[in-house]
Amino acid sequence: MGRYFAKRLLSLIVSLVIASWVIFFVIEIAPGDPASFMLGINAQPDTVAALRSELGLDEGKFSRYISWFTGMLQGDFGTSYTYRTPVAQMVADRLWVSLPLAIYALTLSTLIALPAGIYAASRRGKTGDIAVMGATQLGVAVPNFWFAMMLVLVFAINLRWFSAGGFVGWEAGPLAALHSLTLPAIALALPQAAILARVMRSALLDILGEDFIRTARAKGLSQRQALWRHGLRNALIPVLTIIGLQFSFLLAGAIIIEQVFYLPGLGRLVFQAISARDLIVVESVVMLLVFAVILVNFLVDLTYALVDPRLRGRG
Amino acid sequence: RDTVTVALQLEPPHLDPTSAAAGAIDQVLYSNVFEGLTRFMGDGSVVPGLAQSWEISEDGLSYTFTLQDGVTFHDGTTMDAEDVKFSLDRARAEDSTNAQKALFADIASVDVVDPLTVKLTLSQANGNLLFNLAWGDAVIVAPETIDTIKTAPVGTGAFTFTNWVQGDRIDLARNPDYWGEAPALNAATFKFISDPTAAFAAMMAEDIDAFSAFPAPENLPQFEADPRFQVLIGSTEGETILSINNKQAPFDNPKVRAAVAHAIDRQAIIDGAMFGYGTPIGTHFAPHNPAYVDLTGTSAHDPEKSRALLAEAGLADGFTTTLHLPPPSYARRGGEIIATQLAEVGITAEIINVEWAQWLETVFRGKNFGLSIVSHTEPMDIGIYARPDYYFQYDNAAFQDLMAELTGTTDPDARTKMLQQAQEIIANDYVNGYLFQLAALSVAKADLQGLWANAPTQATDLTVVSWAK
Amino acid sequence: MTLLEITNLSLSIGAFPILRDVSLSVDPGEILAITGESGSGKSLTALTILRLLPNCTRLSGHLSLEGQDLLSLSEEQMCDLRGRKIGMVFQEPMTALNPVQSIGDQVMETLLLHSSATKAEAEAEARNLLDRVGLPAERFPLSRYPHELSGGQRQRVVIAMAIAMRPTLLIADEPTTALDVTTQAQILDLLRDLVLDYGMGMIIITHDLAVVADMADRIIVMRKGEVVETGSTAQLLANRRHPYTQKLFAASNHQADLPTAKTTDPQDTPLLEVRNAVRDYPLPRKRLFAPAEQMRAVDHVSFALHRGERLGLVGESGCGKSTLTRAILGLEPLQGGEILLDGTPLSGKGLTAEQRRKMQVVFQDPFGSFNPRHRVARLITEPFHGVPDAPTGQERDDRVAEALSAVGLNPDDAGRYIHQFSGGQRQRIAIARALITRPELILFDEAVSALDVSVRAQILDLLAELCSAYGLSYLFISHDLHVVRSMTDRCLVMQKGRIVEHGKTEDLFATPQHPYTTSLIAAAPVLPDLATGAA
Amino acid sequence: MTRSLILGGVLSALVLLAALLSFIWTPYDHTAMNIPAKLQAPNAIHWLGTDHFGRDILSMIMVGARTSIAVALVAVGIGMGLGVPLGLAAAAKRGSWLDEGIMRANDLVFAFPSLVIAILITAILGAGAINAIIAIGIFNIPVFARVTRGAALSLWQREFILAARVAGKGAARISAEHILPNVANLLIVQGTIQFSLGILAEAGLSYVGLGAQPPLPSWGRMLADAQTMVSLAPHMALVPGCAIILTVLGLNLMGDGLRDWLDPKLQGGRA
Ligand SMILES: Nc1ncnc2c1ncn2[C@@H]1O[C@H](COP(=O)(O)OP(=O)(O)OP(=O)(O)O)[C@@H](O)[C@H]1O
Ligand SMILES: Nc1ncnc2c1ncn2[C@@H]1O[C@H](COP(=O)(O)OP(=O)(O)OP(=O)(O)O)[C@@H](O)[C@H]1O
Ligand SMILES: [Mg+2]
Ligand SMILES: [Mg+2]
Repeated sequence: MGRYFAKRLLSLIVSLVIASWVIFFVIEIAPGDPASFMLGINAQPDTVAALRSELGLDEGKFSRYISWFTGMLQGDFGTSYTYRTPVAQMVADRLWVSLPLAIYALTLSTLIALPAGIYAASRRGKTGDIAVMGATQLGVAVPNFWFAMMLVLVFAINLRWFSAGGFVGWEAGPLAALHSLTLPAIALALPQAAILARVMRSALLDILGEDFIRTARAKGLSQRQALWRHGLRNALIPVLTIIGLQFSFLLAGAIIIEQVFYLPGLGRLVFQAISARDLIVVESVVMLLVFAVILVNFLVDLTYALVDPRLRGRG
Repeated sequence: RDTVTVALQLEPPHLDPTSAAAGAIDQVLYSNVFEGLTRFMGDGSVVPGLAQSWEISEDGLSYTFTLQDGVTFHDGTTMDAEDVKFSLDRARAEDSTNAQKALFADIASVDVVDPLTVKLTLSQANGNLLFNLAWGDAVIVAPETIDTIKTAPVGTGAFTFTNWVQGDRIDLARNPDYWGEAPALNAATFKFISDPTAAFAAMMAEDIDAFSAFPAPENLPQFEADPRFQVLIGSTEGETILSINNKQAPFDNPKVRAAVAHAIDRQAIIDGAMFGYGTPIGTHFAPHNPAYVDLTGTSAHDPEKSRALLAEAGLADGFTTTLHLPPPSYARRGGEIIATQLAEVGITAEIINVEWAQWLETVFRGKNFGLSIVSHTEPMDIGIYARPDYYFQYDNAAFQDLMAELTGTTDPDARTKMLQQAQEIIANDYVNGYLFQLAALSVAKADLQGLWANAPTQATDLTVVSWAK
Repeated sequence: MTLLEITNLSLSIGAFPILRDVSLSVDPGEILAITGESGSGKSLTALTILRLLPNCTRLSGHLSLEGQDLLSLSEEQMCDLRGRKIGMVFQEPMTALNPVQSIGDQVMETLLLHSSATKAEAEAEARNLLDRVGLPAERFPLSRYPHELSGGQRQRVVIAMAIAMRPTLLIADEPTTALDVTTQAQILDLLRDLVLDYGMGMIIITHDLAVVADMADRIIVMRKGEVVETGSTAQLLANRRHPYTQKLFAASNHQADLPTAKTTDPQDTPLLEVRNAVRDYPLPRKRLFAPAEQMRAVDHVSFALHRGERLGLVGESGCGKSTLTRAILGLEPLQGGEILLDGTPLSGKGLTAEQRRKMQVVFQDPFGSFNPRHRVARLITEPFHGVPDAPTGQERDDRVAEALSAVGLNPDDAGRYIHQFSGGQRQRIAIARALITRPELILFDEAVSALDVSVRAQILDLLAELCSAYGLSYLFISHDLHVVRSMTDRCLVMQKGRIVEHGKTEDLFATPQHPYTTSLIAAAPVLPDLATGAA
Repeated sequence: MTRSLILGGVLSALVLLAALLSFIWTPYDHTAMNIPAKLQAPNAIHWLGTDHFGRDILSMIMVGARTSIAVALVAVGIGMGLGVPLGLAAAAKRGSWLDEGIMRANDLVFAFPSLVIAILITAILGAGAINAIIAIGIFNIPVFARVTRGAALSLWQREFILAARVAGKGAARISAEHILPNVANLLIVQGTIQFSLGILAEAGLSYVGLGAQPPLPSWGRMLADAQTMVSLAPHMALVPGCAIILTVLGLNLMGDGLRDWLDPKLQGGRA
């Protein structure tokens, strides 16, 4: 276990360093300049130059990389060019929206998908299975932004059960906050749930074909008991993998949904920062997202070991 | 009710109107939080602001402003001549990052006469000075709080800044110590909704009370038909033009530019891109300005003529060029229409959609483009045609002389004449394709009063906004 | 009263009839063996008793346990019966246990399911059971997981689960096929003892007639879903009335008619010589920067194989036989020693084309050793790859036809795909592939282990024929002592990577010197000499 | 043939047919604007209505199918073209630094938020169909590399590979001759799935304005154009939305069906 952990940790660190290189130098070659963006089309060249030096943009790329990277190691992500506030604080603010949204969506999708997948697996080939699988095929095929548009049309504009978007903030109380995240969470969750349900079902079916299920049945367990006691936990590994992937996706990939619901989340921050060429924000946030993904994968790997004793013994 | 939630499409990057291209910042703060010596009114006129009155010397080289008495900044400190001097000197300093530094180019010095009197000495007469000082980039800021202005702005306006949830909203509250007439609203929230669909949905769901500069004109008929809402249609200072790279072949040939101009059907663009909102223009000048001349006839839609002109220019088989389109929908939609219209006369315009940063880099700074569509929203900006290095690279000595003369002229009639002459020169030179004046389109709850219909500058003046009983 | 009574049981899956009029009975304390070739319906008979059949089956006949009609019971009643009245042990111990549950939990589950025992009681009982099947507490705490046990140990856990409720009937479906001979002997002993102790009835399903003869009170022989013969062990062994039974026994006891070996001059250069071969596998590091430890799979092995000689290599699973084969084939580097083929050492970079032509191999798995996407002609000409004077065109076709004929297949089979052949035919094709370059030496790595007895007998005969026709030399690797004995002149015994004994096959089997060899021979079940009873 | 294979095949074939037909015939010129006739609901003249420029939506959908298919196909091609050899190489050199390197690089690519990277790519290279292809293609590489490696690893354990090695064949040759044909089925299945994901991704990118540029019609951009007009002209959103859904649905059903059909293990397992 210790060795497994250490090895994973090492590869995690190497990945992060390489990622920081890729991110920094890829982003730096994007044409466009934050200073001229901020000053608009009537600005005079000397004004732009003055702003560039004020922002520290006239330093060399390499020295900026070094100061960015070393800063990050100390938890300092730099100061946004356009917003002039510390990136760390901006990210923290946005995380208060993105993280709950991701968790909310993931919870929804898990709550929908696992029972649906288990139900379909237990009724393999019967009407219930076909219906659930048909629904998931549709769920996978629907683009989530389109789905979001339809949700807004129906539930916000016509029925007015939810507001069309925006985030009331946690200071308005957790219920109100969750209420304002509900439509986006649903828009995000349903396509994910469709995928997860399919994975759940096929993982379970794979397991149900295993010899040890037959052993369990020979002990006197009913089909259902065998599924719950012996099938589920074994089917959990592929399901956990997908949940991990989906969580990382939800954290960063909600850009379009954040746009549709004008939520002040991380995705939109990156989007805005890219168009404003607020490079340091882009770099730091992308780095953070990569870190989050790698970390989530790392944690998922560790949970594997919890689920599967075969992985505990390694090393 | 005494609070209002107004939505805007763009969120300000920071809150210092004097050190960035200020559009989005002014939308929130102009006249609400920050004020200048003079200010714009909703109809575009310039009236006294923090300066109660002024005197202009005979030669037009010195302006003496008398400041309002008893004005305090939101932090409690008084606003006096020192602050004015500080603000203007800061804006015009060598290392200033004021986006409109040119506004102050003619100011030679700013002197404090007494706490309530400040004197501006000009290096050359400038008939635009009072107008220039009304811009958001010329507002008076407090020296004590200048270091935190970007996140916690302190001004003299009727509202104080209270909170900014980045990516979401900015909250303002009534300034109890306001020197002028107290506003009707107790508090106001600006919400930022960049997505046009979201804008429509938010308005329809009544999440917001008003949307200033509504981004989707196609939805306005629905609001108009809905008794819950009112639609405010006014004019802006935004001349939307098909800018042409005058130095790039074949556009260096006036005939080709004329051909482009004649290929364009303005009404189709206004109908197709703006759903009918917008006034056709034939030159780079706002139609609501008294000095405006309607020159649309000079470049009337005439594909036959266009083809003939191309043939004369030796391009009977047409040619290929690029059409760089920045993000706003007037550009993206207008561009698609223009590309089809140009195709009809044999010009192939390859559409390249760009972000603003890219646009600034390639089109504006790099001048690496054939055609582009952009709305020039700065008020009274015909002067850009006198800058040969400006991105469309129009270089006409006669026009440049005319502009120099205009700057030194203060007589209104003479100025009008010159402005009209200037409009004609550029229209006849077909410097750019002149499309339409961008309409100011706002949507509000039916019982919300006092919002500006026009947008002489980008501002959402809440000082006179109130709810009907 | 009989414990289990099956009369006229017929079963079909979909449109295919699987079992036809099967009748059998088991008495308490009796061991009934069901035998027959692969696919004869042995397992499905067992699953029918448990009513754990796949979907879409149609069942008719009568099936009763202790007088109770099993076919009329509801699924719930069956669940109650399974595990309590009927225990079952399956063939594959590696997969029969839930990998994510501790063995204790899995044994306890049967107890908790069928009795009102508390958790503590169940735990104590599970402990007892594991002790009983030979998994003592000090080495096998209840908290162990299946992956921490060997195959034989896992099979013991499965048995503990099956006998937890002292069922009246225990069904064991090929309980030892996947195990080593020595382990097999232990497990069979255990089962026999349990039946004695608890007075259970037991059905043991196996295709190994030696096991049958050794264990059973009564025997049932099945073929194609039908019972062809039944009787008490002694009687059936003696009479063997049904021709199929006779064939089966003959095949099991088959002695291939191996031509006597040419006497070889030990002074000649051996065809194959292995000198002090060592093969280490790096073990995963224990700590991040600890030096990698080595697992020595082949430990200073030396032997020589002369032209015309047939050498055997026996040893338990995992002792390094396949590793040695791969090293001889140049597929794996050696960490020490050298291997010479016809006097020339193998280089580290694999064999030369000439060396490959001289030496060919036949692997164990008749299903896995062919690319399913190629036709037979392409499959068996693969060894020509890189051979400089490889025949082409018509000559190549002729060689293919010749090789196929040599192994008893039709030359037309060259155009077919591998899935169109049975296991035995596939193994013939594998031999054809080995023969096509007219090699001087063939390595057989468990080449007949996966085959049914009768098919195996045919293949062994084929090898014997080929020996007389081509004067083959080969290295015959197997864990099946009986086969090695009948197919080789000389024999090596391997244990944990070392050669512990070698000698003339007959001598070695008659008077084993090394204790390991002795235990191997002792553990191997043997068919009693049937010659006397042959009708 | 399973039901889903037939249904999926029919749906996919319809889309393909529409795309092919658009090369020789569309009801109208898909670029022809007729602004007075804008936002017409489906009617006898314009079967699927017109858009905000008065263009015929049916024609745009047909030509848009071309764009979607081309973008997704080339992106999958990139993913396969690079991912499969990488996966084969990693499996052939299992446990080596090459394997380790390829797999870590894969993980790294997976770790990057794909949409953000797509946006960055277009920020660097400019928006357009080609760059959308690159953005989608890049993220297809690790998918194929991983699938190929996984399947190839288990094949390398098979005895027929051992037999080929005994015949003296090198890793490259074995990979090409024995491994690749045996993973082909899996790759075809994965290919259909990635293809459908590619269509979704293209739609998403075009929706945010980063995909195909006008005048090339694209379903995603049609949706983007429609977004402010949903309540005004719902058909503008419904038609491309349904086109996307049906295409993706068709491809997924086909992928599922193919998997069942090609995988002998599951054959007959269907009730
Ligand atoms: N689930 C199933 N569906 C269809 N046919 C099956 C199924 N299981 C077994 N069969 C068929 O039933 C026949 C008998 O199978 P069974 O497993 O009982 O054979 P067996 O005697 O146990 O063979 P072996 O010694 O190989 O285990 C075989 O022909 C087999 O192909
Ligand atoms: N690639 C490998 N890496 C590490 N260890 C290995 C590898 N291949 C085999 N071993 C180990 O080497 C030992 C000998 O394996 P080998 O396959 O030669 O046994 P065998 O005698 O052929 O057994 P069987 O009868 O089961 O085929 C075993 O302990 C096995 O676990
Ligand atoms: Mg069986
Ligand atoms: Mg072996």
